[in-house]
Amino acid sequence: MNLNLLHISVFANFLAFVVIVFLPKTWVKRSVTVAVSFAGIGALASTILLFRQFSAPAPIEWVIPWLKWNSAQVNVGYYLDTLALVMLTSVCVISFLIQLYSVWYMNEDPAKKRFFGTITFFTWAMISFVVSVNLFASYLFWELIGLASYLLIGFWHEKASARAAAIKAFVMTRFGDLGFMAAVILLIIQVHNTDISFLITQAGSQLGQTQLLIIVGLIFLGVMGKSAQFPLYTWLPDAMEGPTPVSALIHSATMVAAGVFLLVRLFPLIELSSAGMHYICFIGGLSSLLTAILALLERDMKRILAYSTCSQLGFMVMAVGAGTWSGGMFHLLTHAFFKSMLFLLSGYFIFASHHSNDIFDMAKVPLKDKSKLMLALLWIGALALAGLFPLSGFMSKENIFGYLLEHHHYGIYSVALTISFLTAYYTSRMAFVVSRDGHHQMEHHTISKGLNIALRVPVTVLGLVTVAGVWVFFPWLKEFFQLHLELNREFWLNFGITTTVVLTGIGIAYLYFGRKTFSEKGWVGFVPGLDFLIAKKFYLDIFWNAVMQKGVYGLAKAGFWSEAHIVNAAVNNVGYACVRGGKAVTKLQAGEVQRYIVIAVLVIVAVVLYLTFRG
Amino acid sequence: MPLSIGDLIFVCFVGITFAGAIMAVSLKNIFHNALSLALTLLGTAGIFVFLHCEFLGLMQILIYAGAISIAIIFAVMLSPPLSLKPKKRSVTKVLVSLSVSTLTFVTLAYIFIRTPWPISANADAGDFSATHIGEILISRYAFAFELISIVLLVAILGALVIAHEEPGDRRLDPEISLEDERWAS
Amino acid sequence: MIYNQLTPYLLVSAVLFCAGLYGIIERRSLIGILIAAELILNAANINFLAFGRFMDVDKAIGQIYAIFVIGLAAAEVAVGLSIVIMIHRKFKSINVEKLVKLKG
Amino acid sequence: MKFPILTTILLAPITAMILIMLVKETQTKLIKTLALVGSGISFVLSAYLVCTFDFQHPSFQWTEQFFTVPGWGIQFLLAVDGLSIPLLLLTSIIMVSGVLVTQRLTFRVKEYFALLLFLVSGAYGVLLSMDMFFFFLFYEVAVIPMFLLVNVWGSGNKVYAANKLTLYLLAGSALVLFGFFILYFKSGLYSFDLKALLDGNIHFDAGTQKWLFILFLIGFGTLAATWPFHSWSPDGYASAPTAASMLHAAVLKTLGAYGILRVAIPLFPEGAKYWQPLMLALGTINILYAAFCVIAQKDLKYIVGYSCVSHMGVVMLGIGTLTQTGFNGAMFQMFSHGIMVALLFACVGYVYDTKHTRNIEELGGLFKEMPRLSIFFILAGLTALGLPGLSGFVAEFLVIYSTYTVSPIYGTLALAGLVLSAIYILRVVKRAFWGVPAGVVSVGKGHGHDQGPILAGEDLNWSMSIPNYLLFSFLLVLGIYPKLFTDFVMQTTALLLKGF
Repeated sequence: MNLNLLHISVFANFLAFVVIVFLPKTWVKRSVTVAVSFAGIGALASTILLFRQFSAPAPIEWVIPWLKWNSAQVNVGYYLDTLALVMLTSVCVISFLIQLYSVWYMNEDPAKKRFFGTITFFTWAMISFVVSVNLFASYLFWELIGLASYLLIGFWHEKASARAAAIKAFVMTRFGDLGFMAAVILLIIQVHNTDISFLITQAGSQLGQTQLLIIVGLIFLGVMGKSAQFPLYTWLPDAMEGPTPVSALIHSATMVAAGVFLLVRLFPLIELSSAGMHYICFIGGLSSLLTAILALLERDMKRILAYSTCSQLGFMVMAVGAGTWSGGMFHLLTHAFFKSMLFLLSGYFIFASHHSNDIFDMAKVPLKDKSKLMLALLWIGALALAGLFPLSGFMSKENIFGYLLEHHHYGIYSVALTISFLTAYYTSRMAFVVSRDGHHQMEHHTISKGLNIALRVPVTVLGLVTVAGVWVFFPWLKEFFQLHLELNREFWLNFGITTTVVLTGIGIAYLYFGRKTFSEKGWVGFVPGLDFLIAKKFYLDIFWNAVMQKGVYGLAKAGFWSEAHIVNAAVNNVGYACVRGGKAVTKLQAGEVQRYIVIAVLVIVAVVLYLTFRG
Repeated sequence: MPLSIGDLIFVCFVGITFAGAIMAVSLKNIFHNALSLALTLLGTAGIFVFLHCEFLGLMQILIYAGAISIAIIFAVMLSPPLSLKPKKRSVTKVLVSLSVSTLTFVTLAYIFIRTPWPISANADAGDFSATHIGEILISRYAFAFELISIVLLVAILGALVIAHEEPGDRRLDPEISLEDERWAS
Repeated sequence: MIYNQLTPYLLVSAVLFCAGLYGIIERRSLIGILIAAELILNAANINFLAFGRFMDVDKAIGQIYAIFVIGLAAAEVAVGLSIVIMIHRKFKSINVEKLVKLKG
Repeated sequence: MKFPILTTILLAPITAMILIMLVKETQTKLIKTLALVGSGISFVLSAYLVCTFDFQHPSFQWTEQFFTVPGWGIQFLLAVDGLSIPLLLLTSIIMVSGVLVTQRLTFRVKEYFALLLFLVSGAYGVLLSMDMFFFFLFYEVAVIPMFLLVNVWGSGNKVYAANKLTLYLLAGSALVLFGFFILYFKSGLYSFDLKALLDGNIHFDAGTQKWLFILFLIGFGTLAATWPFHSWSPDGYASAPTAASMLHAAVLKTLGAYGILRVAIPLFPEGAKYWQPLMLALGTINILYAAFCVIAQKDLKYIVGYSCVSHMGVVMLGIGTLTQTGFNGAMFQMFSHGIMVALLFACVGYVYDTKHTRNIEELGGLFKEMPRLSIFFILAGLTALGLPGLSGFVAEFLVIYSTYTVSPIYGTLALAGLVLSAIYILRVVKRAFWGVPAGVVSVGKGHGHDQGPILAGEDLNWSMSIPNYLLFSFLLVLGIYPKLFTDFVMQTTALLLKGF
C-alpha cells in the first residue's frame, strides 16, 4: 500500500508530463487541467504517505538493476526513509500549489502547454532525486533537474536575457555537477557500491581520510553549483528571468533544495571528513554573508528574494557544515514554504504594479489597489524569513542557533547572527517599501474573478503552513529533527539574543523605509565602499564573464585558429606539395615527342653504361 | 699501316655517307634534306659493296635511293607548304640534341671498340650470292617474307586511305585545329 | 685494310645512328624526322651486314634482315608520309612542337 | 541449409542498387521505394539477428562461408559477434532513416540512391566479413561513393571537401592494407582469414606488435577521425548531402573504431599496452580540441561535424583504457553517437533545405517556426551533451569511469569536455532555435543541388519526422535501459582482453 502510494506520488507528475507531451497542440486548457490534477493527486498521495509512513521503523526500498559492469552495478529505485519522506511531501505539495498558482499566472501565455509540461517534468525529476535509492541514480535526476530548470528559466526565450540566464544556469550548475559525477565514479571505484543506504552506513569505514576529503569536496562542488554557493551562485539571481512560478519552484523545494538535501542525505558520510566539514561550513557562511549584503541595495523584488534564497541556502550549508544536518534540513523545509509563498506574492505585486519588478514602483501604487490578504501574507513571509517568533522561520533558525551555542561554535554563531540581522533588515525593507501607500494613479485593472481562487488558495495555504505548520507537527518534528528547543536557560538566552538582533534589523528598516520620508539606500550609503562593492557584485559576475569570454571563447578561437592554420594548413600543404610535384613531373609528359625521345635515349644510354661497367 | 686503294675508296664512300647524313639533318630546307638523304643512301650502298653484299647495295640504290627518297621528295614538292622554310632553330634544342647524340655516339663507340667481337677466321669464305639469299628467303624465312609482303600491301592501302581527303573531314573534328586558341599557345 | 675489319663499319653505323638521333630530336618538321629515321634504319642495316660478314653465320641471314628492314622502311615511309600529309591538312602545320594536346 | 541471413543483409542494398540503375530516371517514386525496400530488408533482418542473437556466447555466430580462393588464402566468410551486431543494427537504422530523410531530393535521384546503397553495402561488408581481403574490399567500397556523393550533391566548398575526404581515407586505408599484408605473411598462416587469425592464438613478438599496432591505430584512426587526422571530417560533412553525412558520420567513422577493436586490440595486446598513453592522450585531445573548435563555429553542419569528432574522442578514450568497461563504453558511444549524429544531421539538413542557410547568426527562432524539428534537434543535442536519460550519458559515463580507473587526470579532462559540450550545444540552441524568428530567408553561398524551392518556416510533417522518431526512440530506450545494449557486447569485449 505504501509502496503504491509512493509510486503514485512519484509518477503522478511524470504521467502528467507524458500525457501533456502527447496531447494535441491545441488542447492547451486540457493540458493545464491534466497537470494540476495529476500534481494534486501526487500531493495527496504523498501527504497520506507522510501520515502512514512517518513513524514506520523501516524505510521503503524498491530496487531494479539498471546498468552492470564487471566491478559494479547501478540500481534505480526508491529508498524512502523519513528524511526523504518529509522532503517528498514538501516537494509534492509545494509543486502542486505552485502549479495551481500558475493557472492564474500563466493564464494569458500562449505557450502554457509547454510550461506545464516542463514544470511537471521538473517536479518529477526532483521527486525522483529525493527518493532515489542510489547515488548514481540521484546523479541522473540531478542532471534532469538542471535540464528542467534550464528549460523553465529560458521559458520566455524571446527575451535575450532569459536565454542568457538559462545557459548560465545550466553551464554553471553543470560545472558543479561534474564534481558530483567524479565523486560518484570515485565511490564506485573505491567501494563498488553507491546505494544510499550503503554509503551512509558502511562506506565511510572503507575510505581513507584523503579519499574521503576528495569525495566530499567533489560532492560539495555539485552542491555549490546546484544550491548556488560561492563562487557559483551568480546564476541564481539571473534565473529570475523565468516566470515567477518557476522562480518560486526553483527557490523553494526543487533545484536549489537538491544541493542541501544531498548534503543532508549523505551527512553520515560527509561528517567523517572534518576538513570537508570545515570547508563546507566556511563556504556556506561566506556565500550567505555575501549574498545577504548584495540584497541590501537591490530594488528588484524577485532579485531580493533570490539573494535571500542564496543567503538562506548558505545558512543551511553552514549549519550542515557546523555539524547539524537537522538544522539545515529543518530550515530547508520551513524555508521552502515561506519562500515559495513570497515568490508567489511577488508575482502578484509585480502584476499589481503593472509588470515592474522594482519595489519602489510597487510603493507608488496606492494601498487600496493592493490586496490586504496579499500584504498580510507578505509580512508573514518576510517576518518568517527574518526569523521572528512564532513563525516557522523562527523555529528553524532558532534550532540552528541553539545547536551552535550548545556546541560552542561562537565564531559561526556570530556570523549567523550577522546574517540574521542583515536578513531581517532587507526583508523588512522590502515589506515596508512594498506596503507603502503611493499616490501614483494607474488605470485600474482587474484580475479575473474565476482565477482569483488559483491565486489566493496557494498563497493562503502556504501562509497557513508558515504560521501554524510547525506548531501542528511540533512533536513529530521535534522527535525526528532532534530540535534544540528545550526550554532551558540557553534557550532563553539564545531567544533573547536572536530576537533582539532581528528586531534591531526590522527597526532600522523601519527608520529608513517605514516612515513618511524614506531614502533608497538606507544606512548602506553611509558605509564607505560598500555600495560600490554591491554595485560591482563583488566582481564575481565579472570574473565568470571573463572566464567565459576570455577563457572558453578565447580557447575556442585558439582552437579554431590552429585548426585553420596548423592542422588544415598541414593537410593542405601536403596536398599542394603533391600537386606541385605532379606539375613538375607533367613537364616530362608534355606531349612533346622529342622530349620523350631525349629521355628515352638518355635512360637507355645510362642502362647500357651501367651494364657495361658493372663488371 | 699503309693505305691501299681499297681503303681510299672505302673512305670516300664513308665520307659521302657522312656528308649526306650530316646535311640531311642539319640543312634547313627540307628539300635539301631529302636530297642529302639520297646521297647518304648512295654512300651506304657503296659500303654495302665493301661488305660483299653487292645485291643489297643494288637494292639499296633501287629501293631506298630510287624509291623511298624519291617518295619523300615528291611529298615535299607536291604539298607546297611542306617545303617552306621553318623558323629559326632554337639554340638550346640544338645543344641538347647534339649533346645527347654525342653521348650516344661516345657510348656506342666505346662499346664497339672495347668489345672483343668473335670474328670468324675465314669471314669471307661463305656464300654471299643472291641465289643463296633467295633460297633461304623462300625456305627458312618464307613466313617472314609473306608477312613483309602483307605489311607492304597494308601500308600502301593504309597510306591511300589516310591520305585520301574526304569532303567532310574538317567538320568531323572541328576542335582539333590550330586556330583554336585553347591549345595553340 | 680498314674495310676488312669490323670496327670501322660499326663506327660508321654509329655515326649514322647518332646523326639520325640528332635529327629526330632536333627537327621540327615531321618530314625531317622521317628522314632522320631513315638514317637510323640505314645504320641498322650496316650493322646487320657487317655482323653478317664478319661473324660465323650463314652469310645470307644478315642480308635477309637488311632486306626486311628496307621493306619495312618503304612501308613506314609510305604510311608516315600519308600521315604527315593528313596532319598537315588538319592542323595546317607539321611542326611537332605545336602538335601537342597534352598540357603539362 | 539454413537461410543465409548475413548474405541477404549484404546483398539487399546491392540488389536494390542494380534494380534502381535499371529504372528510368524519371520514376523517382519507384526509385525511392526500391531504396527503401532494399534498406528495409537489411533493417528487418538485422533486427531479427539482434533479437535471436545469443549474447551469452562470446564468439562468432551465424557463420556463412561461400567460396574460397585456394592458394591465396582468400575466402568469402561472413559472421557476426557482439562487436559487429550492434553496429550492423546501427547501419541499417541509419540507412533506413537516411532514405526516409531524402524525400525532397529532385536532382539525379537515381544515381544518388544507387550510390547511397553502394556505400551502405560497403559498410555492411566491413562489419560482416571475417576475411581481411573482403574486409578491405568493402572498406574501399564504403569510401569511394562518398566522393561522388559530395561532389555531385554537395554544397559549399564541395570539391575541396570531397578530395580531402577521399584522399585522407584512402591514405588511411593504405596503411590498413599494408598492415593486412604484413599479417598475412607474419602470422605464418598465409591466409586472410581474420577469424582464424583471431582464434588461432597467434603471438607476435613485442617489437612487431608495437609497430603493427601503431600502423593500424593510425590507419583506422584516420577513419575514426582521430586528432590530428580529423580535419577531413568536418569539411566533408559540411559539404555532403544529408543522408550521406548521416551515413558517413554515423557508420563509417565507427568502422574505424570497430577496426581497432576488431583487429588491433586482440592481435597486439603488447602493442596496445605500449601505446596506451598515446591513445588516452589522443582521445582526450580529440574531445577537448574538437569541442573548442565547435564553440568557434557558425555553420550548423560544421558544428555537428566537430562535435562528431569530439564524440569520437570518447570512443578512442574508451578503447585506450584497455578495460572491458572502457570497451563497452566505446561500443555504446559508437552506437549512441551514430544515432545521435544522424539525427542532428537530419535536422540540420532539413533546416538547410528549408532556410537555405546554415549560419546560426542568420537563423533564429526556429523553435517558433518549426517546433517539432527543433525539439528533435534539442533532444539530440541533449544526448550530445551527455544528459542522463538519453544514451549519450551512459556511454560517456562508462568511458569516463573506466578512464578514472586508469588515469584520473585524463578522466577529469574528459569530464571537462562535458562542460564544453554543454556550452556549445546550448549556444547553438540559443542562437538558432530560440528567440524570435529571423524571417530572413537569405540564400547562402554555394548551393547544393539538393535544394528544393524555398519552404519558409514549414515544420516537419508526420511522414518527414518518421526517421526522427525512429532515431530518437533508440536514444531514449538505451538511455533509460542501457542494460539492453551492454548485455550484447559484454561477452565479446571480455574476449578482446584475453591476451592481456
